Amino acid sequence: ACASASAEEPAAAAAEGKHLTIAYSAPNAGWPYIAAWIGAFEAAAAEDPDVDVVVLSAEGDVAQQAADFDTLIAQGVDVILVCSLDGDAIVPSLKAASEAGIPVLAVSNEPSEDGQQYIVGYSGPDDYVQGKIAADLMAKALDNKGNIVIIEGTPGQSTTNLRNQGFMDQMEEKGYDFTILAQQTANWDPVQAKAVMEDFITAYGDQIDGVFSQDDNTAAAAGEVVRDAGLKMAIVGTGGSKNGTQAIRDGLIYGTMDQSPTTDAEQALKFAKMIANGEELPERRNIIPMPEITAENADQFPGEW
Amino acid sequence: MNESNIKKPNAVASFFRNLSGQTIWMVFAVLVITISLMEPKFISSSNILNVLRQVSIVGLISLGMTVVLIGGNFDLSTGAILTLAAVVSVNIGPENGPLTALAIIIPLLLGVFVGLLNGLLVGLLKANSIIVTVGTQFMVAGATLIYTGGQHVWVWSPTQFYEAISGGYLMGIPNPIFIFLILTVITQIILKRTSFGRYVYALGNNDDASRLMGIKTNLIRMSTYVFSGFTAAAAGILLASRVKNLDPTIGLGYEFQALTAVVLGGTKTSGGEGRIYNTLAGVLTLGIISNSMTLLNISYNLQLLIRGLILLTAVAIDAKRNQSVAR
Amino acid sequence: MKNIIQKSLQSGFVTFLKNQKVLAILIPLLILVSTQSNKFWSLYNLQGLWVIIAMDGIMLVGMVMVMLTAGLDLSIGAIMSLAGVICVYLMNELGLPMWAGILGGILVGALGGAMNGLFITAFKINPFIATLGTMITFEGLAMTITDGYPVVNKVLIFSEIGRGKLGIIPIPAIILAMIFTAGVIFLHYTETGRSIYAIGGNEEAAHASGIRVKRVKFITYTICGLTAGISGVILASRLSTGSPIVGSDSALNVITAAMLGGISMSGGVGTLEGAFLGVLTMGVLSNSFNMMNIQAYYQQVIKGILLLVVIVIDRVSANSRKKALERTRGKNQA
Amino acid sequence: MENNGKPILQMENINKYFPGVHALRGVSFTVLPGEVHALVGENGAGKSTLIKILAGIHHPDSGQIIWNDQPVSFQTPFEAWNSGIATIHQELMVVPQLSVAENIFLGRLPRTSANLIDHKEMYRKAQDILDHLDINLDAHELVGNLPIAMQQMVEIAKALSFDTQLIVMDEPTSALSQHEIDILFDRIKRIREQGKSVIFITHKLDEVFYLADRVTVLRDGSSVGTQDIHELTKDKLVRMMVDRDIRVGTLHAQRKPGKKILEVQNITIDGLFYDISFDLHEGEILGLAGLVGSGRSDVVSALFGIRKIEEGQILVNGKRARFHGPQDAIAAHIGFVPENRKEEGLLMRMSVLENLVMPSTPATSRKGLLNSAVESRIADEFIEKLSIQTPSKWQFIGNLSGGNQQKVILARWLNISPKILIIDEPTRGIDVGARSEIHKLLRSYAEDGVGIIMISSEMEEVLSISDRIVVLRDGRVAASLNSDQATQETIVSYALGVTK
Ligand SMILES: Nc1ncnc2c1ncn2[C@@H]1O[C@H](COP(=O)(O)OP(=O)(O)OP(=O)(O)O)[C@@H](O)[C@H]1O
Ligand SMILES: Nc1ncnc2c1ncn2[C@@H]1O[C@H](COP(=O)(O)OP(=O)(O)OP(=O)(O)O)[C@@H](O)[C@H]1O
Ligand SMILES: [Mg+2]
Ligand SMILES: [Mg+2]
Repeated sequence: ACASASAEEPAAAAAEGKHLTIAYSAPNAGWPYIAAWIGAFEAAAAEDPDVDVVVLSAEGDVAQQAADFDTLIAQGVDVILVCSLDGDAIVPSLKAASEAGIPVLAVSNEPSEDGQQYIVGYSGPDDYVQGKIAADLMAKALDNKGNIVIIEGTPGQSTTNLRNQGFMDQMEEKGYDFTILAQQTANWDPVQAKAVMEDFITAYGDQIDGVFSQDDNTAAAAGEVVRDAGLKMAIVGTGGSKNGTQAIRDGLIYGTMDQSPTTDAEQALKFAKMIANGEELPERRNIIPMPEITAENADQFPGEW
Repeated sequence: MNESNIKKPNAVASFFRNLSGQTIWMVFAVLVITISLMEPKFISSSNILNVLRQVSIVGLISLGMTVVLIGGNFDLSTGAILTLAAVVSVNIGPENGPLTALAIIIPLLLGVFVGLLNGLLVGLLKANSIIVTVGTQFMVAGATLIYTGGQHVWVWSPTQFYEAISGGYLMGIPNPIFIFLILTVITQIILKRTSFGRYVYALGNNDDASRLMGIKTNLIRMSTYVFSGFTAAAAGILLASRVKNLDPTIGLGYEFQALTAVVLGGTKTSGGEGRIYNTLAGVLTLGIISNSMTLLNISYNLQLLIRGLILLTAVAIDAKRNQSVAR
Repeated sequence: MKNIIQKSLQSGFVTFLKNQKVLAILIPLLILVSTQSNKFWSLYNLQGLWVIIAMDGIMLVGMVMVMLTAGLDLSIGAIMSLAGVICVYLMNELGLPMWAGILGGILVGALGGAMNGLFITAFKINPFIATLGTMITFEGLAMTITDGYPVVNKVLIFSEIGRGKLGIIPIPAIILAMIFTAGVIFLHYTETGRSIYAIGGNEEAAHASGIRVKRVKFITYTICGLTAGISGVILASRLSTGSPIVGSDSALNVITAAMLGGISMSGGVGTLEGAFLGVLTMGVLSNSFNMMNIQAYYQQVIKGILLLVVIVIDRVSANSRKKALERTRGKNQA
Repeated sequence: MENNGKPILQMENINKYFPGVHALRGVSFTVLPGEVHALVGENGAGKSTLIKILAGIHHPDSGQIIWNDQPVSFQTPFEAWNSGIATIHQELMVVPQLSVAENIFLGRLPRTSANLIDHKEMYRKAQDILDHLDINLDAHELVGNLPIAMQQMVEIAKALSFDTQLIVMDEPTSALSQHEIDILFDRIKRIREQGKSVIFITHKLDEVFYLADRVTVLRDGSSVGTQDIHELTKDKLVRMMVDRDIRVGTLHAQRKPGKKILEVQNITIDGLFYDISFDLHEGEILGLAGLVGSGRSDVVSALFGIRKIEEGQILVNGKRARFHGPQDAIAAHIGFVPENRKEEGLLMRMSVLENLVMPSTPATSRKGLLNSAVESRIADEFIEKLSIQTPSKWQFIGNLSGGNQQKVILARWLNISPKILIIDEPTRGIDVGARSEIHKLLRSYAEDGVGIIMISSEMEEVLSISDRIVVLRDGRVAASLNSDQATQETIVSYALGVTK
């Protein structure tokens, strides 16, 4: 009885155009991108007196994110924005929300196919596309062929899996002649990235032409190792963070692609309000623009996180 | 094997005999030989230096962890201390001389302070050290996040000195290795050659008996935590200097790596027993495992399996060899 | 059977509550959250809360037994993910019936636990390091089986285990109640259960008194793995996914909860009932933080402080109890 | 004694090696039905090792055990108990966290028909056993809350509650007071009457002559021989044990006690002891007598700064002493040998040397650095002087026999050049040879001017070496006697509070 009562509330609230409570289920508020995202989100929401926001962080724990969802459903918020830790594991939670009548907009990280039926749509960057863009950048830098090593994020995470897949698929589709010499994890940790890069250099030396590092921090870290070893490699990162764009300007890495948490968060908030007011989203998948960044245009991208 | 771990006088000769009696050094030697056969690049001098540099951060934490463990306690807050120290160090912005000094001194003081807090709580309350240090870990990690707002911190143009902490060389050897090895030797001297070190062992053996012999057990216990806080903070500075751009959760989990190395080195979790040189071997063993896996490009999944099995084998051998010793 | 439990609960209930220092957090917390959030007591929230508590609570049963022998199991998180992966894998990739998948997952958990027990008893490896080793190994196994990708469940009814309800009670909570009851009976009313306390209290004495220490320890680790397996299957059902990377914090969470609830790391001290209050408190804590919309960073700091507060309360009262116990002489003359 | 000739137990040619120690060298011995068989020998002779083999804790490296005509080899204590051999070990083997009843029935708790433990039955039966033994204890009490003596009685109750043919007791009386010892001996005699056998290990020769039918003597891991008690005298037995002459007798002061070094004035800790006063002079041995639990240990713990006194004062050398902890007492040259060696004395996994020099570390070290040359010399000197038997000064102290451990602890305090030495139960569990050495040692240090306070539960010990005796009862001074006034009867009557 309780569940249905709370489910009816938001509809009523929306109809009167009154106060909205928009919730964000974050994977881990300690991750810089997410932290920046939350900052931008809260700032944007603060400008609108009719919007309250609730932010819950799952602290990197899949089970906690499911619990967070239950909490949000119990609170009877109007819209849930979710950046899922795991695109598969989130599906039951999406289902529960949809059964409770709370609309969910996936942001920053997309749920798997099974989950699509329970969400209103998606807004944010696209990890898979980022992998593709990275392959394109690499191809540009290496003239379509060369030996490559990959420094992955945490194994098993969908971000890692998608960026890998995007890179490989693009390589195939565009017929880039890359040879993957080795692929190892750095768990998103620049310290580990340095160790991995050092070991790659020990193992392959100047055979390596390019490095695909799955985020900017590890890319920059790898860049420093390459520089210190007196070698030259084309390093491609992901994310367009302050550190990444600076590394491009410093000549440490070749390129990355922008992923702005502000754009991401503001678009998410805008869509959330639209959803609450019963409006249609422009597209089902609303990918934010992710322009390539290289030395040529790095000055236009100071980085936000 | 059943003699005490005190260093006997006239040690140089017995040093190597001593080492050969330590399981972890044997495991280490076997691994080194096996890996060298599989991948000759492994024993190149540059790779050796790489490994040493890579382990120096975890190695530093392990030193403090060993001392705390010998005293009969745990310190699970070191990962959080390391993170706090690294973040604060970078955030101070060591871009000129005085700032560089601050970026080194303040994090160390913070580490010492958290260590003091740990020591006070564990000692005065006689509370279980695991739960206490998990408590301080939460507090320190949370405080670090609040301090940074969850954002990256970085320093674009640190002074040469700051860069050199982890990037420089002394006589062709990277500085972090020097820092780590010197602190290892100092820790060894503290543990084996000073009365403080002896009291730490006594404490871990039998708290009550130690007190009855006039040892100020609370003070000693607190000092072990201060030392651990110090080494964790030192590791944080090393890390900060190595990447200069960090996210505020970067070091969480390092405490488990260090703990693994320490226990792999034969230090008893029940206290009273342990040797710093074996911790060194534990640190190196973990270091060469991940180094060689990368060199051989073994997939991460398989790495985990192999690492787990090596760990289990090593401790199983150690346990078997120790079995004749009375409880 | 019911009778026994009822009586033992009644007789010691008041003393039991008096001994639970963690209530000093739980009760104020409940009052606070009741005044701050009208949703906390909503059925929906309570249901969600109990599901979370159930998964840690089930593992707690095994962990408490291990901890009572002065042991420790760091591998339960890895066992959880391995069991979940295997369970979903059996059903979806091999097309086995649901019961086989569930049984498979639980068995894998028990097997993992047995492996821990073997290393700890036969090879005499310190439990801390042994389970650290198996933890890494199990993680590697789960990753190898799935190649790092989650295995998705397609068997619809399977989700009911984790998400279904019997009346208004979530099924995981019912499973918890059954396992918890079994655990309490086991610890109080069986020879092996009492032996667990004896071993933790004085292993040498237990051995010399003819208790088969190795056997009992082996059993506790196997049970611990089993409970982790059950939790893993429930989580897999709840997420409809066998993910190789869940549960990384489980061991520390459950151990912390057990200690909050009065289980001593050095063995022999504490009860399952008390430990359960620890899990309850941890669950209510994060739930009510969320209900009160406290920022994640501050949540961590508050959690840390509260942990320390419990320790302080516990020590202060333990000290006064010890003094009272000690100073009995001369009182009858005076 | 009816000797039907057919032994129930034969241990033949047992050999046992520990690292660096050949603990048993081909020991053989037999136990007949219905006999009390005493096993005696110096510390480290191998008595405990032998019975641990019988109990399934250790495994012999060679040799055979024949139990009831069957060759057996107990792999675990479980098998030994199940075969009908109950053992009380030298170290307390109780589980402090469990109740008295659970300790008594550990490993064989009474069950209901549903195969669950029957708690009610267990407590009822346990209470029965305790009452029957005249042990004034509540079966529900946690063993950890009991004084050591009571814990030992729980162990005895446990062994006696078994329906076994053989009960093995390794120094069961070392922690007991006379009342409990009487109960125990009465039991043992009854067991013998039932045709069951007892192996009894003790260092107190009176007990041997009071109880035993036959005696087997071990020396250095070998069996010296087995004799009928009637064929033995004390002197003869001692000579078998130590192979040298030992003077057992009183050791009183040769010189007049010097000036007062310690004045205890009306000290009180509420609930522990009240209004305690006495003096200690240079060169004097002051015996503190009393029943177990009379508060002797608590009084000396206050003298050593472990507990804070609430009223009264302590003067050392005429000056008021305020000890905030043992370190202050040690700084005032007071040494303290605690009664529970294992819990409060030993650093088990540290070497003999480290255990020995620990409290003098501040004195021998310079600027915090250890001086290993000096320490080595000290260790060698004391190992020699107190004839501590150890393979080397680097041996873990945990591997030494109890007597040798006690000597190391004594040496630890002798090395701080004490002015006052407090010894709580100096010879608990220590053999005649070592005991007389320790007594001589105490006396010779007293002759050098050290004031010694000694607590002992053995009347003989108190009487034989004390110059003065303070008797405590229920935390109060009941009497202060000169050694020439004191007899066993006077002390006991003061301790019990029976007026004559
Ligand atoms: N677990 C052990 N490891 C190594 N040596 C041991 C062990 N147990 C006993 N020993 C050694 O074996 C010898 C015999 O010891 P045991 O304890 O049997 O003597 P004991 O006759 O019982 O002496 P006490 O009267 O002091 O109890 C001693 O030298 C002792 O140091
Ligand atoms: N009759 C009693 N009632 C309550 N507590 C007791 C009693 N006897 C002993 N205790 C407890 O046991 C401890 C041992 O007492 P204490 O050691 O002071 O006595 P003691 O005369 O030295 O006896 P022992 O010979 O056992 O050393 C005390 O601290 C006290 O708490
Ligand atoms: Mg003995
Ligand atoms: Mg006493």
